[in-house]
Amino acid sequence: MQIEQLKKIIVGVLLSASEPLSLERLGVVFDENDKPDNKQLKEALAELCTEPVADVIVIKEVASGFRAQIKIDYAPYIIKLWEEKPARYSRAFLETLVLIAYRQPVTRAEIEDIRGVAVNGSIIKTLFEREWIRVVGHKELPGRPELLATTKKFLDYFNLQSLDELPTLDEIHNLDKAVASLEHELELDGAENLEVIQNEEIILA
Amino acid sequence: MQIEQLKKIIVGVLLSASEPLSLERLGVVFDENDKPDNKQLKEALAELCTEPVADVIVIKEVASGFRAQIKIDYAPYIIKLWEEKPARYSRAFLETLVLIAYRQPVTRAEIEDIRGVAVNGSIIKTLFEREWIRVVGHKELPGRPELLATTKKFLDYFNLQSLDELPTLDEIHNLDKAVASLEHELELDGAENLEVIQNEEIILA
Amino acid sequence: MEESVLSNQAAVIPADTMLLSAEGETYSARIRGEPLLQMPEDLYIPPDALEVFLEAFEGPLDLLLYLIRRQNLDILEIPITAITRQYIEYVELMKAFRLELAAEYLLMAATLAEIKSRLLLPRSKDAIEEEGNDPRAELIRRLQEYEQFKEAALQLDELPRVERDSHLIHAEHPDMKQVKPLPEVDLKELLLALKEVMQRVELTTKHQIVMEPLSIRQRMTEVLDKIRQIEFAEFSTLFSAKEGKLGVVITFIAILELLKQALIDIVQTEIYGTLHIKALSALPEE
Repeated sequence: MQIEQLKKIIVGVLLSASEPLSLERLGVVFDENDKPDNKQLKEALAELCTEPVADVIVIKEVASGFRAQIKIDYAPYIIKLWEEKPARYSRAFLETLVLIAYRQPVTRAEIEDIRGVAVNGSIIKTLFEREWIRVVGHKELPGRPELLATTKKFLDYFNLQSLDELPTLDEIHNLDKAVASLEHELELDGAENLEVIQNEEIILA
Repeated sequence: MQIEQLKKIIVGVLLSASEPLSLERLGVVFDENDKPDNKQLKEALAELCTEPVADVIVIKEVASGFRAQIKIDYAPYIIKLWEEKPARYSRAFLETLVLIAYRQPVTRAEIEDIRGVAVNGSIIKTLFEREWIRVVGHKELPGRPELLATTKKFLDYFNLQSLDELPTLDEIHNLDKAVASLEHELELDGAENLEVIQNEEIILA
Repeated sequence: MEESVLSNQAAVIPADTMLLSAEGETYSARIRGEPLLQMPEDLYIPPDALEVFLEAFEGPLDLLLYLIRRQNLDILEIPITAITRQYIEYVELMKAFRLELAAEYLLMAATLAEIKSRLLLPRSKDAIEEEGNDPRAELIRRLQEYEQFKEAALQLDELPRVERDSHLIHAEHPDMKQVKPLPEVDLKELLLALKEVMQRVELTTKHQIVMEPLSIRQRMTEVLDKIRQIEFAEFSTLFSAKEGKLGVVITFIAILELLKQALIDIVQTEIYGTLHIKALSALPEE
């Protein structure tokens, strides 16, 4: 067998395999009467390891054998493909966050009073993980509940210099017109929202 | 971006993907400032689909998008790598599948009518498990039987882009004509009938 | 019913299947009688093999097609008599071996018998018109339809397919770090959420929730922050002259609000002495 043909077969076989193949396993694919000897096989593999195939595929020898992988140059593109679309936060999440922003320093119980439902622990956890809230003290009440407040990171994320820049509640009340147009915008992907929210509630439950 | 570079990126990305990628998903991998337009992307893909890459990798368009597969020439080698031979499908399986493909949306009863035998439940189950078929509705009949149709995954598996690419059914002979000639025959063959009667009496007696 | 003797099996089952013994050997099977209680002894092929052969058919239509094709007959010219005879012989074999599939085959046998009987009746032209099609027409239609799909199934099997012909690629990715992006929030969404809470609150409670201007809320947090760092803060250090009068007022209101909420205490050790602000709560350690 010509070495060029041999190289093509090796590339095809390596690309199809989901794990590295040893020299022995590579040898298996050939017919008895067409089998390259070990020397030929090694020679073909050595050549393949030196130069990328089609400038895209790199043949590499690793501990358990040979494998085909994609040239590192294409990693930035591949990463984008794998990036998961960011999930969206649930309504409960947003309400909790906005209440902490407007009522800080605030305890969980106070948030619960306003929202009328228990605050989900995992929401608070996520808010801490994003470093959007922090504990600024404890209230002198039984159980000494934590007082929650927003952080600089929270302001940064929303491009705010200070909390003052958030609309006042009156403004929000009178925001109807502005909100109506916002709502319209949001409604466009309302169905999507609903799905995401349901998902999250399962996850966050 | 040069088309040659674009082609290499596409190959790299397709090699990394475990499922066919649509034009839209392929578009995602590029930076905003470096994004080829749809026309360029299509052009590059068209070129890639025409000629194997490095004589080993074939870029193919199937129902759910583009994917990279190994040129069929190397299948005999690859198969040897595996302990198990690729699955063979029974005639019952293929006939059931083909009826769903050509007659969709179709009920199980309709499949049974044509094949003359009950549909094997485990065949339907396997088809669902492989995600080759799905329920697209219910027929307004007692019991509201499920209407079955094939999926994109089915087309992908058989290297098809759409149902149109399935082999055409051999034409049914013009039945009206056939029946007319039979009737004509009947009018003529009173005598023959008699013979037949005698024959039959021997057999069924 | 009387028994029928099926002889010359070789003529019934094609020679290439080699299922039954050579000529001369016969066996009996009951037609329309009780099922055979004993396997015929003169078969030299094990019953399993016969079973496999019969199960190779995908159904009564398939068997009928096989019989027609074996004799190179056009479907349109099925000699109903001959075909029916052969068909029934097969069905008898199935019955003899008690194959599960016999029911559907029996139905076909009955259909064939019915067609035959209708063909036997002398019919006037009027009768033909009245009854409509030749009784064979429906059978032919079904056979042709089935054959179409049988062919299509074979063709489908020939299509290059994944796992057998088209091998998908499992190339290793280059090493890369994967970043999972965090969900994004738009300020609009946040405000809408607040509006909704407020509307809900208005619906469910009578008292209005009054929210202080945000600058005071922010200052409250800042004051808490300061005393958390130094535990005791001198009252005056909480004010910054740079902020002007308004800043001082805001800080002062914030301190009063904190006091009201019992979050801080103001301590004065001597009359006219320095005021100290003390957190009433043990502050979190970080």
